[in-house]
Parts: sequence; structure tokens; C-alpha cells
Amino acid sequence: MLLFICRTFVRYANEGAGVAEIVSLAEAVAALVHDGDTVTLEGFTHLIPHAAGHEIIRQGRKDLTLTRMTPDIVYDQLIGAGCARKLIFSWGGNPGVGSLHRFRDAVQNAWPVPLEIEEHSHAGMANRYVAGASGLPFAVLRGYAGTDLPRHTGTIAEITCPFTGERLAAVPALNPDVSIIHAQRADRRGNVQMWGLVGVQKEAVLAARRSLVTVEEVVDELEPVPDQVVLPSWAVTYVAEVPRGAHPSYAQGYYERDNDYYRSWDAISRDRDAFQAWVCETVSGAEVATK
Amino acid sequence: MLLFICRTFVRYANEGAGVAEIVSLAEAVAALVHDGDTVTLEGFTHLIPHAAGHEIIRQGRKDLTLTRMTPDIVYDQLIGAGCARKLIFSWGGNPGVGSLHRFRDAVQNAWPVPLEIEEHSHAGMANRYVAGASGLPFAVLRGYAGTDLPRHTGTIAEITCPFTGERLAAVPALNPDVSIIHAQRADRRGNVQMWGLVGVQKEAVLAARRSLVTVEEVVDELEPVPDQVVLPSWAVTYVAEVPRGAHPSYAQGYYERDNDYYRSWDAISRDRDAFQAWVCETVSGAEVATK
Amino acid sequence: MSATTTQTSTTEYTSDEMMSIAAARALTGDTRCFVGIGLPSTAANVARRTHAPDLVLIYESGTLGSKPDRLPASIGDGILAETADAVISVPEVFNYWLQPGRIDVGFLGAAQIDRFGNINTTVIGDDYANPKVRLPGAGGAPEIAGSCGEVFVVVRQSKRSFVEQVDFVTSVGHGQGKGDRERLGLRGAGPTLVITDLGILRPDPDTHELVLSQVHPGVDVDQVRAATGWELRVSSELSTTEPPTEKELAVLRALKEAS
Amino acid sequence: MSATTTQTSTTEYTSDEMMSIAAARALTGDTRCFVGIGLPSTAANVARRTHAPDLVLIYESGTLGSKPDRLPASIGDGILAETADAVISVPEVFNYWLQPGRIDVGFLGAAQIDRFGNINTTVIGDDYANPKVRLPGAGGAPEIAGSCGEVFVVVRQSKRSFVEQVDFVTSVGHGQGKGDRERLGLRGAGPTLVITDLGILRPDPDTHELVLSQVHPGVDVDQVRAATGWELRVSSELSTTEPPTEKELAVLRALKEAS
Repeated sequence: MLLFICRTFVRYANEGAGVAEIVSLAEAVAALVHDGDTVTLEGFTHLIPHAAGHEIIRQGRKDLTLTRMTPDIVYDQLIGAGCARKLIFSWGGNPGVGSLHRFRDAVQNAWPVPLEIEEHSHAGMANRYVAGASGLPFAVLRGYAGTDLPRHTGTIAEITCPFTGERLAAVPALNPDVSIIHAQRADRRGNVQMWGLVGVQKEAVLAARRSLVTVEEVVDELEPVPDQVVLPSWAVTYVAEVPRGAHPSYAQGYYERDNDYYRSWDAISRDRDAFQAWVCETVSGAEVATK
Repeated sequence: MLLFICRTFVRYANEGAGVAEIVSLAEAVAALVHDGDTVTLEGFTHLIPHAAGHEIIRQGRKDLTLTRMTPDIVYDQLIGAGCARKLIFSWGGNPGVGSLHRFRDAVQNAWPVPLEIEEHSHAGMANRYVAGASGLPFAVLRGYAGTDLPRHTGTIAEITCPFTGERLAAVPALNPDVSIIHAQRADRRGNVQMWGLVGVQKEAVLAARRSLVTVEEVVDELEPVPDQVVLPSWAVTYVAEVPRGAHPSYAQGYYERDNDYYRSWDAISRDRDAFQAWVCETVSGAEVATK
Repeated sequence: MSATTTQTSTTEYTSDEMMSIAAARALTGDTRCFVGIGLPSTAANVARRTHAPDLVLIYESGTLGSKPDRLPASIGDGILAETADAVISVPEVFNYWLQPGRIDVGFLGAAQIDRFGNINTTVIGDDYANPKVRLPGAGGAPEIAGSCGEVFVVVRQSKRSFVEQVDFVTSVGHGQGKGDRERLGLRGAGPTLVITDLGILRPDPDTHELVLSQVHPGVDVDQVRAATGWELRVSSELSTTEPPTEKELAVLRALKEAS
Repeated sequence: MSATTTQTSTTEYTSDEMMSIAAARALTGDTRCFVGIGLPSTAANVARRTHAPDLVLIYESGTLGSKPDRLPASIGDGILAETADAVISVPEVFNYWLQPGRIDVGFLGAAQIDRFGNINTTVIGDDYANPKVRLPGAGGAPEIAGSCGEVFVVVRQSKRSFVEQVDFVTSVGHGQGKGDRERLGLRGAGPTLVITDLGILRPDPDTHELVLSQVHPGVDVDQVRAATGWELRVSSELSTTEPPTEKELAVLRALKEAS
């Protein structure tokens, strides 16, 4: 018999196939995040996947390349805990409070490990995810012209419009090994629903090889909501139910932002010992105190 | 006194400034659509601005370059009435019925006037609007490779990724002089709300120099609706209240598609005399019968 | 629609019904399927209501996971949005979902299809500027043909539609043969099944020429040859399609009636 | 926040309050304003609640036309989405709204600003790889500075922040002088106002160097010179800012208290 061209095409956009599995947070992180991976935890003030970040610290991942437009305190925590060797970002701070002291300590003093940085603007980062989600190798934007960023960031190039001759900026697609986001809800089939400020999370998930969505709750039916973003189950690798998984960030419709936590982070993060005590107590338990 | 750099910056994205004015359909078309303009009436089966198309015929516009991904019967009518000298499109047919006979007659027999065509794929057209809405001169996509379209369509080029060396397709931005869409609602300030299948309408409006949105109704408050697209008043030039302005297309939440009308169009449009009688009776009244 | 009817033990069915059901059978499991209107939509909806309830239907008008309970009248029928898992814009359909290869199967029709599965829906005749027949054009097809995991073509078979070489390549099948898709940078496998009212053709793995691999009940090979504009090769393992089951026919007819 | 307080006939106010109110006054009519958190957000919200009720506030977190009734605690405060005319994704903010020039005024802060209005929010020190101080970085600022109709900078004035040349150009002001923006293809007019706790600077139309055009009540020119890291030019028509009205102060303080 003739062997016809294989009907069972291997999906090339995302690893694996089928629909999202609903598992525990610990299982999902163990299965998805490996040492050396490029890992994205996205969220623009709203719906930041803090619990997942803590689980990565707890599981002791190393040498990660972290990417995020707005690395804030959960990235300060990952960096301070020594999980990252590189950060790709556009704005690193504690919003409304000040600097990220663990990030500064890593950049300025290589503590606890050196941190390489790759720095973009928001427009550039957003478009890198868009290109990644679109299966394109690069994106075009009006950006960076006249700034000092291209002198220090290798992933900014110039491109010429083939129709007008105009020169614009190009940035390469960002395709993380794993993207992790937090959403309000999923249904039992693993379809994900989020609303409110949705940032760049859809693009981050679609750009990634594998993905995890932590949710406030798993429900029978996703009641439609204005300004919702729905990610079908087959575009997500794992879903984990983690109530308050965004805290101290917020989940619209569930809980408010814990602004006191953000303010109190400043003092904890200024001091290496205070930070280590925090990791030990809050995230990791005794085993990390001995590392 | 020193004359400082002008504070009152002339907005370069859209002509004029301020917020959408609410006017009659006839006023809006008279003010916005001029002979020779590039005019876009977008809609993907749903919310097609038929009434606005008929008003353009009624006002006797000529030499228009019409653009639309899916020119269907309202474009057949505009073409048959001699309003257009060029069509930029990706699929021209009577959906679920068959061919556009006025379009065919114009292309094959130059009746009533010759019709130049510029032909793309859906992906290419959608991205031309996206580039237009984004203030970029071109867009990049995986498309057209191996097809005969680039041989006949001048607005398809090749571009090389500056990071990977991969070769992709580029298409120029589409920036219509006027874009016209139909939406379910506007509020009294001119903010526009639509939902259901929203096609490429937001991009078409944002890409255009001027715009008109016809709506089913003007209301005091726009109650949020799942999967809504909201266009703020300041991104629209005119709003006109035109109940059933999409008929025989449909407006989700207001009325269904009139499939019989689409089917009956086939017979009317096959015959030049039947078509002229239809224009005279249905659209224009007596004055057009004499042209 | 079709003149031919065939009788099985208990049921009569038309050759068009056989084609729709053969196309439906090709869709299995949790396949993500990009559905064009007409024959593809019919086939996909029959599949979802018979053996493939998890089939994910994607319409270019902007719906992911539509579950219509009747056949949509057009590609933008309201029922597609109302029953979808997600409603998105048209640019998003093409950029975020089709282009990156997230869709397993693209279902296309054709006015002409050639020996290597290339498809024409643009013009009939050699002169683009002065065509014999102006067809609707490309629509989503070129990128569906390029980026879907594989492509199924559903088309009635005749010498007019099955031609040695298409007048205009709207959507690339296998180009001029094996290796052409890779050279063009097309990432999907291209047409792997061509389902007609007479039988099923598949590309030969060595040459990528379409070869007759299956005939529908009551159709003989000469009849298919007579409806093909090139010298049709026939698989050495030619099989005969199972006739439609009563359930398949009932579902198909109920869907059509509800429309 | 600020040590200086000034007394008018009836009311005391701080120099920070004067700065916020001066910034608020710069926003008029139906201006579309891209608002950063902190001083810009305060100023924009004061303006909307006093003389400019039609001001359209756009936040990079994805809101068009937010109408918060208290000062948002962060750029992604829930109140911004809940009170917005439209909520959109972050890529859409930058691609569909900022980049094409739909936004009239961009409001930026700065760690350093130089003679030509160039802004640094990246690193202090000459060595990028080994900075004296690592700052948060660019965020949306480079493209806000490039694409907004004009840019207002709000920043406390001192020799540390007002420098001859910034250590790192995060966002282009007027480059090295007139004509540089055009050469770089930047389409907006760049910084047209720099509002500080001491006064207001504007670019000279011939050279685009920042020139002192206004001092706040009780501030003298030598005091501003002493807080400027380059030889500051002063407009021949130097004026004095109107002190805050009681209404302005009341609105500002009520907004701050509600947070």
C-alpha cells in the first residue's frame, strides 16, 4: 500500500496537543519549568501570578531567563532567591513605591548571582510578544530612535519599509519556554477567562511553547463578562486552581490590591538578611534556610 | 517675548479633532465622501453598512476606490451604479449564494465603467488595515508564497527578517480617506459600541483619515456587553442614527440576517435592466433613472 | 445539487451526501478545524454531531469553538458567535491563530484543482486582466493552505474542475511536486485529502501527485478517470468507501433541514 | 515630600502642591493625555476635576478615558478599568493609540533631564554595565516621548536632576537641539513644558534649549539657577505663576486623601 503523507500532523505552534490539564500548582511548575528555561510571568499590576513565582522559588529553579514588561516584587523575589541569570524587561520597579532592591543588588553587586539584563521599551516588549504569538520572527515599530537603548541591547535592529523607504525599528519575537499567568476563572475543560486590565497576557501565553494559567476558581460554566479575554483550553498546557494566587496583586471581582504589602516589601528587600529570612519563612520553609 | 514651540499641536493621526458629531446619514456622507476618495465600508457578514452604501449611490459619488475584505452585495450595488473606479479586496461574492454579477460585469465588460482591481488575501488585507491603524507604513506576514497573486498585485513585496534572515511577505498600510461601519449603539457623546462578530471594523476606522459610524440607536448610557468593542468618540468623525442600517445584513441583538434578500439579489444583479430598475426604485428615486 | 443517487440496503443517498459524509469522517478527535462555508461547514458539523464531538470549529469571521445547532447560512452567521468559546477580531484570527500553526486542518473548496493539489478560486482563463470567468478570489485560502497542519479539499469532480494545471494559483497545494512547499517556506503539510463526489485522492508520498485511493460505492475507476483532466494514477490498494450509515444521513439531513 | 511651604493671603501650600497645580493647569479642553503614575497622574486628575472636565486620560495599562474618583495607587489600579470608556490590551495601547499619534500630551517624570529636555530613567553613572544607580528603565517613555503630540515633564528641580547632559538617553527630548527630532523621524513636538517645584521651563524656539519662562510665587531666579546643572537662560518675559486657588488646593488635597 502506498504510504500517504502523514495525516497526523505534529502541531508545530505549541508542544503537545489536546486540551489543558487541571493539576496542582506544584505539579504544574515541576512539569513545566526547568533549570535554564526562559520563563515569563506576565501581569500588568493586575493578575500577577505571585503564587506561581513562589512555587518556582520553592522548587529551587536556577539559571532562568526571566522575561516581563514590568518585573516588580515577585521578580525581585525570584532574583533575590537566585533563580535567574538573565532578565529581559522594560520597566523594573515597585509600582508606586520605588526601586527593586534585590534587582539592584543583583545588577550592581552580582548578589546572590550575577544578573544579565536585556532592556527594551514597553512598546518593544509588547511587540516582541505579539510577534511571538503571531508566529513571526520579528515585529516592526516606531521606537528607540535617538535613545541609548540600541547601543546596549543587541535585540534592536533597523528595518526599511519596502514601499516607502522609511526606516523603522525591528525587534525579534519573544517565545518563552513557559509562560505563566493568573486569571479569574477556568471551566472544567480548561478554558480560561479573565477580565479587567488584561495586559499582554494573551500574547505571552500564545508566544510560549508551554503555559500555565493559575485561576481563582474552576467553575462549571464561564458566564460571559464584558471586556473578557477567553483562552480556549487547547491553547493552554496546564490550569491550576490557586485562590488568591495573585496576592498581593489583585484579581478584579475577587480581591483588591494589597498596597501595604507592596510598601512593606521595600524594607524587607533593602536588606539581604531580612530578605533571606522572608524567603525562608514565607516561601520555602526550613530547607532553603540552609542553602 | 519668546515664541515658544506651539503648544497646540495639530493632531496628525486623524483629520480634525474633538469628538464625534451626531448628524444625519445624508449630512455625514455629503461631508465625508468626495469623488475620487478611497472609501471603506467594512463588515464581515455582520453589521455591514448597507444604508450608508445606498446613500453614497443616492448622492452620485464617482471614481471611488473602494476597499473591503469581503465586498458583497452592497459593493455590487455601488459598482453597478458606477460609483467606483477601483476595488481593493480579498474575496468578492454573495456569501452562501454565488457570484457578484455587477462586479463581474464591470471587470469582464467595463460596465457601466471600467473597474480596476487590486487583489489580496484576507490575511494580507487584514494586516494592511492593522498597519494603517498602527501608524506604520507596512505590515509583515507569512503569506502569498507560491501563489500567482504577487505577479498581478503590485502591493505585495518581500522582506527579510533582520535577526533570522527569513523571508516573509510585506504589504503596505491601507489608510482610507473615509471608513464607514455600522454598530449597534452610540451614546450621546458619540462613543460607539458594537459586539458579536466585529471583523476588522475597529482597524478600518482607526486606519482612516475620517470616519462615519451608523448605529441602530443612540442611547444615554452604553451598558457594557460581553465581547464588546468600544470606539471612543474622539476616534470617530461622525455618528448617524440609522435603524436597520445594516439590513439585509444583521445586527446582533437587533435583527436577523435577511437571507432571502441575498438570494433574491442574484436575479436582480444578473440583468443590467433589472439592476437599473432596482437602483431607481429602491435607492435613488427618479433622478437617477435619467442618468 | 447532484444527479446521481445510490441505493444501499435500506437507504438512498446522493453523491453529494456521500461526499459530505466522507469529508466528515476525515475529521477525528479534538482536531482544530478551520472551516469555510458550504461543503466544508456541512462536513465539519456532521462530524461534530456524530463521531467527533470534541472537534473545534474555527471560522474566519472570528470565532473559536463554534457549536452551531444548524448549518450556518454564511461564514458570519450570528449563531457562530453566539455558540463560540471565544469571539475575536478578524486580524486576530489570521495573526494569532492561523499563522502560527495552531490549526490542524484547513478545509477548502476549489473552482479548479490540479494534479498537485494547487487550487484556483480567482479567474478562469489565461488572461488575468481579461478573464473568461471572474471568481470570488482568494479570501483566507492562501494562508489556510500555507499554515494549517494539513488541508482537506472538498470539491465535485469533473474535467472542468480537475485540470492538468490551474489557470491561477490562488492557494498552493504541492506546487510542482515534492519539496516545493519546503522551498516556499510553507509550514503545513498541504492537501493530504481531496474528497469528491466520486472518491478520495491523496498525494503520492514520492511525487506528491494526487492519486485515486478510494472510490465511493457504485463508482468505478473509469468514471473517475473520465472526470479528471490529467492521466489519473490509481493506488494499487484502491479501496471503496463505506456507504453512509443511517445515523450519518439522518444527522446530515437534519442539519440541512434546520437551515 | 517637599520642605518649602509658601503662604498666600489665606492659604499655605507646599512647593510640590504648586508643581502639581501648575502641571494641571497646562492641560486644557478635550486633550487626550497619556498619564504616568505619580505626579503626572495627580496633575491630570486635578485638571479633570477643575477646569478640564473633558480631559481624556489614557493609562498604558490599557484604559482609554478613565475617570477615577481617587488617585490610582498604581498605573494598573482597578479603578482605571472600572471607570474607563474602553479597556484594551497593552499591545493595543502602544500600537493602535500611541504610535499613530492619537494622543495629544504625554506626561513624563525623569530622574535626570538635560539642557535639551532629554530624559534619563535608566542608569546613573557613565558605565551602563556597572551603574552607580540602577533605575527602573524605559517603560513606555521612549515612545511616549516620540509619538505624543507634545510632552510635559514634571520633575523636582535640583543640580542632581537638571544636568548638562543625561548619563543615558532613555527618552529623546530635543536631542542636541533644533532639527534633531525631525532627523530621527520622531513625529511629535517633544517636551514643550518642563514643570518643576520652582517654576516652568520651555524650549527656546531657535535652539530648543530649555529656558526658564516662569517662576512660582516666592521663588527667585538665582534659586532656580542654583538648582540647575547648566548655565540656565532666562526668558526676557519671565512671569510668575499664579498661586494655587483655594479650589485647586481643595481638589488636590481631597484626591490625595481619598487614596
